[in-house]
Amino acid sequence: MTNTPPVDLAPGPAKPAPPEPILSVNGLTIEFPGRGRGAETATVRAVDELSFELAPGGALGIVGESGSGKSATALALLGLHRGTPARVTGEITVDGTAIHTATDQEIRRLRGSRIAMVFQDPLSSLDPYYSVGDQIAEVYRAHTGAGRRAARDRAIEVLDRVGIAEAARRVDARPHEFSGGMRQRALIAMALACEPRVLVADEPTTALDVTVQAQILDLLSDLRADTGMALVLVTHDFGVVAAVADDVLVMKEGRAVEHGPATRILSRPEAPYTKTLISAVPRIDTPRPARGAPSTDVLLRVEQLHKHFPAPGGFALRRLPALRAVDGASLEVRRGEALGIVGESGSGKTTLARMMVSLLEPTSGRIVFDGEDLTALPERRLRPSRRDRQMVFQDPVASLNPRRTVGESVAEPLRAHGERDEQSIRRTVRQLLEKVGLETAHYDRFPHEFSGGQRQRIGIARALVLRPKLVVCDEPVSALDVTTQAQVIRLLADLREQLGLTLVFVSHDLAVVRQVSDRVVVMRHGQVVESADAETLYTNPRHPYTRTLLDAVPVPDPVLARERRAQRKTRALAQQRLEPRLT
Amino acid sequence: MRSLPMATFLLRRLLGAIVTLLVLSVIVYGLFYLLPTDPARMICGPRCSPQDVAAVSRAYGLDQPIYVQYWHFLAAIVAGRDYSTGPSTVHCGAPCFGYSFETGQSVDSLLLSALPVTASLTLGGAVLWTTFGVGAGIASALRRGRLADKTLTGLVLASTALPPFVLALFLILLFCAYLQWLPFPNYVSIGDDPVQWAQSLILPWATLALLQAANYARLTRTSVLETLNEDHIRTARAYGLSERRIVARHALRGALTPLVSLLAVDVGPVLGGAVFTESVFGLPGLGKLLVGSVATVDLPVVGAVALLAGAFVILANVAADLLYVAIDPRASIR
Amino acid sequence: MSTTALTAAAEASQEPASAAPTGPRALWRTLRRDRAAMAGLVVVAALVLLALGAPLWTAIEGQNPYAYHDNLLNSALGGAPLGSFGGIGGAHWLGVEPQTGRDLFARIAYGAQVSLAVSIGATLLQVLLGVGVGLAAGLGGRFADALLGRAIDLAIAFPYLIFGIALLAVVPASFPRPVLLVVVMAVLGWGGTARISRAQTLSLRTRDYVAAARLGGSSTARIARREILPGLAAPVITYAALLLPANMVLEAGFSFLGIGVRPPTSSWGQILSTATTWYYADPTYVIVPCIVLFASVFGFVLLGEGVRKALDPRAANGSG
Amino acid sequence: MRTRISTSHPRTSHPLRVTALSIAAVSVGAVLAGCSSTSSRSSASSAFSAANCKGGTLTVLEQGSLSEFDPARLYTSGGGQIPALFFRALTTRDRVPGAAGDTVVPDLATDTGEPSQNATVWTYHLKPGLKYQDGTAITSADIKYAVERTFDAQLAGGPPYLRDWLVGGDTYQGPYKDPKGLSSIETPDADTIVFHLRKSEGGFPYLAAMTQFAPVPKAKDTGTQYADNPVSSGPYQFAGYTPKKQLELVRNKYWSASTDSQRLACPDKIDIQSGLDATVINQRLAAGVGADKYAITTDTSIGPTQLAQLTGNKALASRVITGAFAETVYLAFNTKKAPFDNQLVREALSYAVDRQAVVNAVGGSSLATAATTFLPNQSALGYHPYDYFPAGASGDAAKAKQILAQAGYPNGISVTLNYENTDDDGDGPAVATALQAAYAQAGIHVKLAPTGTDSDAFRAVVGDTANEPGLSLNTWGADWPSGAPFLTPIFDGREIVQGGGNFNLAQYNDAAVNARIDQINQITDNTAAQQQWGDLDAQLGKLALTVPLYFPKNLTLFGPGVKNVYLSEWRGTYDIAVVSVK
Repeated sequence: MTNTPPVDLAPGPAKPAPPEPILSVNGLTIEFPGRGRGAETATVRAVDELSFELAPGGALGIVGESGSGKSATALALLGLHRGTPARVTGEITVDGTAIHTATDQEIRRLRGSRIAMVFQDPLSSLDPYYSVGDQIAEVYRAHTGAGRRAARDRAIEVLDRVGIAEAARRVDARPHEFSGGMRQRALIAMALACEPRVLVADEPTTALDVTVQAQILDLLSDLRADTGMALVLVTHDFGVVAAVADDVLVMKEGRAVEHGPATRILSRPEAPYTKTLISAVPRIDTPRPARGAPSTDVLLRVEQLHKHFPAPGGFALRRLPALRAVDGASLEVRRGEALGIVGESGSGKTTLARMMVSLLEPTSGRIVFDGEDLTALPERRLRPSRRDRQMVFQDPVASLNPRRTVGESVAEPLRAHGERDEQSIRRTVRQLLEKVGLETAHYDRFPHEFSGGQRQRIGIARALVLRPKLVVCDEPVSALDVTTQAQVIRLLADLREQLGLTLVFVSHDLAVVRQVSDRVVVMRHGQVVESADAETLYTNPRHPYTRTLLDAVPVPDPVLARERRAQRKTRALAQQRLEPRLT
Repeated sequence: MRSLPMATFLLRRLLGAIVTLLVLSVIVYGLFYLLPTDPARMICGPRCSPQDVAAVSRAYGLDQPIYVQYWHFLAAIVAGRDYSTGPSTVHCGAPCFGYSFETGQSVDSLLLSALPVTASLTLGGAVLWTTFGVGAGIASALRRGRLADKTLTGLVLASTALPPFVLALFLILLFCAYLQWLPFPNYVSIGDDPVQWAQSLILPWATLALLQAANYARLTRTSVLETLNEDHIRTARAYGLSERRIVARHALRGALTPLVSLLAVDVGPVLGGAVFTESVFGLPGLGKLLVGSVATVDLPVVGAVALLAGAFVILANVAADLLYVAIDPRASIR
Repeated sequence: MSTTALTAAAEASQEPASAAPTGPRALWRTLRRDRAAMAGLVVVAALVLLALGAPLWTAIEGQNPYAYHDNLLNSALGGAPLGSFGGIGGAHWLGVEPQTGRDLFARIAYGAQVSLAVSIGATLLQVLLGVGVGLAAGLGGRFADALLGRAIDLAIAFPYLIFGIALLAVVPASFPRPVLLVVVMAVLGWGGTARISRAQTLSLRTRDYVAAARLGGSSTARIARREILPGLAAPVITYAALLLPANMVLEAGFSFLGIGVRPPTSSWGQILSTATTWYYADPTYVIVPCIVLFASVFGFVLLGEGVRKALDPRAANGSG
Repeated sequence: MRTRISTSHPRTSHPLRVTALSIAAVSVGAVLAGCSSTSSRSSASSAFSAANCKGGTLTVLEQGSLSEFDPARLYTSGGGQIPALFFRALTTRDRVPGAAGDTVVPDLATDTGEPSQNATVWTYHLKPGLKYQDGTAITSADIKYAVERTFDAQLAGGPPYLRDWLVGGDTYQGPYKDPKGLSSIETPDADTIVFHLRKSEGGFPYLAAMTQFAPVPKAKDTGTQYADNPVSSGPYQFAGYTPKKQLELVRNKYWSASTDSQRLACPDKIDIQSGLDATVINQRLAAGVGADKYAITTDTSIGPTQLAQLTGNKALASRVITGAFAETVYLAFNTKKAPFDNQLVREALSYAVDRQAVVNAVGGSSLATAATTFLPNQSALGYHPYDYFPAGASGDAAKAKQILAQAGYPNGISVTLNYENTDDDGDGPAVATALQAAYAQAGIHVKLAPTGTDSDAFRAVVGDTANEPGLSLNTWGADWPSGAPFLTPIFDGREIVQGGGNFNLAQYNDAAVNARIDQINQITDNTAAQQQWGDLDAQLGKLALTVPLYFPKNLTLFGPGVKNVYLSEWRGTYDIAVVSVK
């Protein structure tokens, strides 16, 4: 760390009298000392010689995949690496204060008042023990020395500003009493309390449903326009960047790959990495190349399916209303097709998927698979049909037993079905590993030695080892980076082609679903809202909910994004706020 | 996570507790029935003829089948029971645990006289062990990796390796015999003389504290470190709150919450009688009552203390759950 | 003590699924770097050597644990050993017991056999019972879980001393005492392991890899064996490592109350219960067994703590 | 920690282990330097004046003692220590130093009883002016009622003599079920009471000292609850009582020293704390700090571990009273069970016994005396020394082997020893283990069988004639200082009780011996009677029906502020009724 403050804060190409930047980063390098033993102790350079500037009122989107160093950068802007083992070098100046040389006292005064930050997970980012209002007031008082009353009034004021209805009443609610979107609004309100000049938002919408995401992004844009604060938005999602940012900085492995206006980068990326990245983004407005004529032969039919989770309790005198996770859903899966099931969180799509493979027993309704009515079959009778219906799970971490080699995990279904020939098992598994893009030598490795995408490939291999007729994929790519996502989607498509699989693809991501599916079913509150072939559904949705969903999807196109935002605003005015309050 | 209404939860836990206590009482009764010792002979004394023993057996209803005796025992708890004192009859109001075979005292009064002692021991001990344990844990966490932390960790582990009876005896020997800083422990009730009460309990408290504080220190340390790693602490830092405020207001609150539940869970068994501590210090509490009555096959007392001790453990667990729900806004009752 | 272990094990069960598998070799590698755990291991190893080689050591010393030596005692002084430091000398390495004149080293060495055998046996049985019940409760249906869950609650709520004293009194004298102690302690102490196993099973059974195994056609028994059991290892081993010293203390406690192993068999608890009153007349007789018991338990605690840290990913994250 | 002082409460301790009488002042010299009872007595009594001793609070530190205060259920010798403070019986022990302390003197009665019809009828007259704590007069009817209520099954626990001796005692069910009363007790007037016995009992005056003869006013009798707050006839009354924990006694203003020559009643208040650990009691007495300066104990002896503290501390050693009460710890043979039906086997065990190891196991020579006779070494019991099977200090293994071979066991023998599984009473695992080690050298392999965790559980097994084990470790004490209660239950064939509660463990029944016992019981000259008992013991000893092991001794500490402390021969320790704190 250098002791001399930077003399020239604006290197780079000469521009016509740029305003004094509110934020400037010069040669930022962040290293984490390696933890662990012997050879593994090498330091990890998370950010490498990063430099950028942000004009007052500007909006910069920092985009990158996981491990690109984008979050470490965001934290460094507030000096949050202080007191941790991380080594930070380079210069950061925020509103005239040099973060790298300031005393702890100065930094503390800066944080929250001139530069504020909003985090990814709004629930864990708020102290569960204190009311939202208290937490906002606390920050306000810490920086202004205001009295209790004044601070509380300020809290109500900012909560109202971020669109919390009845802010005066809600001010005393604790974070868990808020829905996800409201929590993020509250966090933004906290950021607003002292009217900062810069707001850093680290993946502020990643944990939110698509409709809520749209609202939060709109809010950020509005606030920026109203207060003139600058915005640093860290995200993995080009759609989000397009919605909010003026400038884009693309990061890879700690370095800036490309930096420029959003409109230019999103439409005409120059760096090869940016190109790959953007091309990997599934576009909701891009139709999937048409395939052969759809089959009409029904492989799986679901009729009036219900799944109610009982309110827990043995001796309860009065039964609580059950949670109706799936509430009368009917659909059919045709042989050889790829059916997409879309819905927001809580729509019942995962429950439905699990019932399709008999991991859950329906409360009522019928499931007919390949002509056989599976309803209420005992486990023993069910087992033969199980091998025909397999599943790929969402979380590539949780779906593999960490204590068994991946080969064993893939081989387990064979063994469970009585295969005893060790040679043949190994051969089958190895072939399969190769088929999903892994190496045969991976057989004896443990899951933690693999990346997320690789683990998902292992999961797919395991689902295929019994040569099933139907594979239900439950959010198979939502935990993956965008490039990996594209690879896995391609793999699924290829395998389907090769093996003649029938695929059910469950996802919250309408764009992904469009890339994969022949037909799409939209779910909401446990019911099927709309069901149509993909083309029709995306171009001409009939149900208003489908339309809302489609409108909310961020598109990596700033112009389109602006249009959409205007549309949403009008509709919102008409509809009032439609954010559902989760319990 | 959906939550149950409090009343339903309580009712359910209560029913569960009653079932558990019933099973527990059946086991205690059954076991003592299997004992080779005949309570009637113990009541009658060593020089009794078989006829005398039979008469005593009849007088105390010990000649009835075990299930009848058990039923009377249960019924008395719920509805009270009439007892013949010889010249007249007394009613023992519910919850009536009967009369001690050994002293002829009403078991209820024995429990009532033992309970304050055990309660004094437990509550004082709990205050002490919590204070020390939590204090040490916090200090250790905030000075992580330094000498103070390592010393504390070592001491904490060492104290878990001490059997309570050895620890208690050493404390007596050290403070009463060698140093003579304290008089030999002799329990005085708080109503009689609060100063002597406290004085008589210092060493028992210290014993419990030394045995338990270790656990709390370790958990506090872990919990504080963990909470300091939580996102909302990062938020507090990102909003410029002072480090002291962050630790005092945000980290400790979250870190200490689970300990409240743990405290409730730990207090339960001690309330049921810290057998070794009470024995060594001669505290006339439930634990001592229990050991004494087991030795003399004083079934009414054994049954009552066992039930009470079991009830404390169960209630403590319920209390722990309730506290957890009350304190942690994120929790819901399952 | 039991809550210590319970909570410690609960910590260990919070293992992120991505953690590296913790085989015995990995565990050993981690332990070897833990100086405290290694110190504990040395103590434990010494203890095991002392116990296993008791006949050999006492033969070298030329003593046995049962022979009385009236001539080494001062009868007028209550039977205190003649000579300083409790009669320590070449013939009696640690002196002799007051009132009997039996060789203290031999008593301690043979006592180690009882202490170790009982505490290890009890721990193994507790773990076996606990894991069995916990698995059954966690994987069985609602009814089985409710029933077994209640049984676990009962086991934990049971005032163990009543039960222990009564049970030890009921069983006929001909039943081998150490075996009885093991059984009684196991019957009293399986609740903790069961609770941990059940909780861990309930948590593991919701993991996707268990669902995948079910889809792959594995039966419940196979799932229990292949998918759940390995996942129970870390918390259960952690718990057992702390349960063992607790059992050692409990065994001493039972002997202290006079319901442990029977004379003339030697046991540390028995030695301690008489020794504690000899603090003035024969301090050696108090100090030696206290140090031995304390060191042994402390050794196990250190080792257990090391195991816990090695298996607890959060401890590895710098909080240890 | 062993303790070894007689307690005067029932059931929880040995009722039989009660103090007996010895005619010699201190039969065994004090072992410890500066610790003789004579010196302690003189130093303590030097400043004492009976006329000016009133005042202050006496603290009593007890392990047990506070579990029972119903006069019917108490099992005491001579009225006990604490109970004697508020229960006066017809007679009581003489509270004087020396041999006279073993004699019985009148208490409520004017004399120790007038025998008639060959000692089968005993008549007592009450002193005038006797009152309860509420001021009402004590009548002979109250004593009759008190004796009658001991027959109620719910008040069981007292000694068996009333049942065995009184005419109709074997069938009477007590006044609650049978209000007509027991006709063998007559109260011709309010001051006179007459007892009709089934046979001659010269020892009746000793029995009349027990609390069963303390008056109970019928109007105040609350049956099983009477023990919570009994009506006092003695110098103190209850002020606060928590069983097994605490008893506070204050003066009974209606008690008059003019009717009571035995109790000095010096302290104004007596604070009794129970449930204490023996070590703690002794440490507190030794330290004598605060209220403990005026503290005593009635049930705790110095243990072996504390003896070292006395050496070299004369001041402390002067605060110790050394005594013994009539008690024997012995091995009992069941002669109905092989191989103990063979006298040679019994003799072999007598020869092989290592009494030195046994004595050491219970605390060494300061706390126990090796015994070769069954009757304790007190002349009040007609002690007649003998040693028919000399074992020396540590046993004669060679002789034992030889006798065993004669008996047909040339390769040794295996036997099982039953004993009480606690060392509290000095007849538990420590002694059993010591015996086992010594017997092994004589080829006698002893298998240890702990039986019951306390004396009652042990007795339940051993006292059942049908299932009585062959060899058991027992303790026997006298209910009063006489050979009669000491020898009769053990060796009188008519005392063999079937179905539980038997003490004649040899199950020995010899008509000649039985007749001899009856004959001695008719002797009213106590000295002559005791001589006869001693001779009987010496005669029985030849049969090796028991192996006497040791006689316990007491070393009792008292606080530095306590005065008039001297040995009461009857109890083997000092007497609570005469000590002063002023």
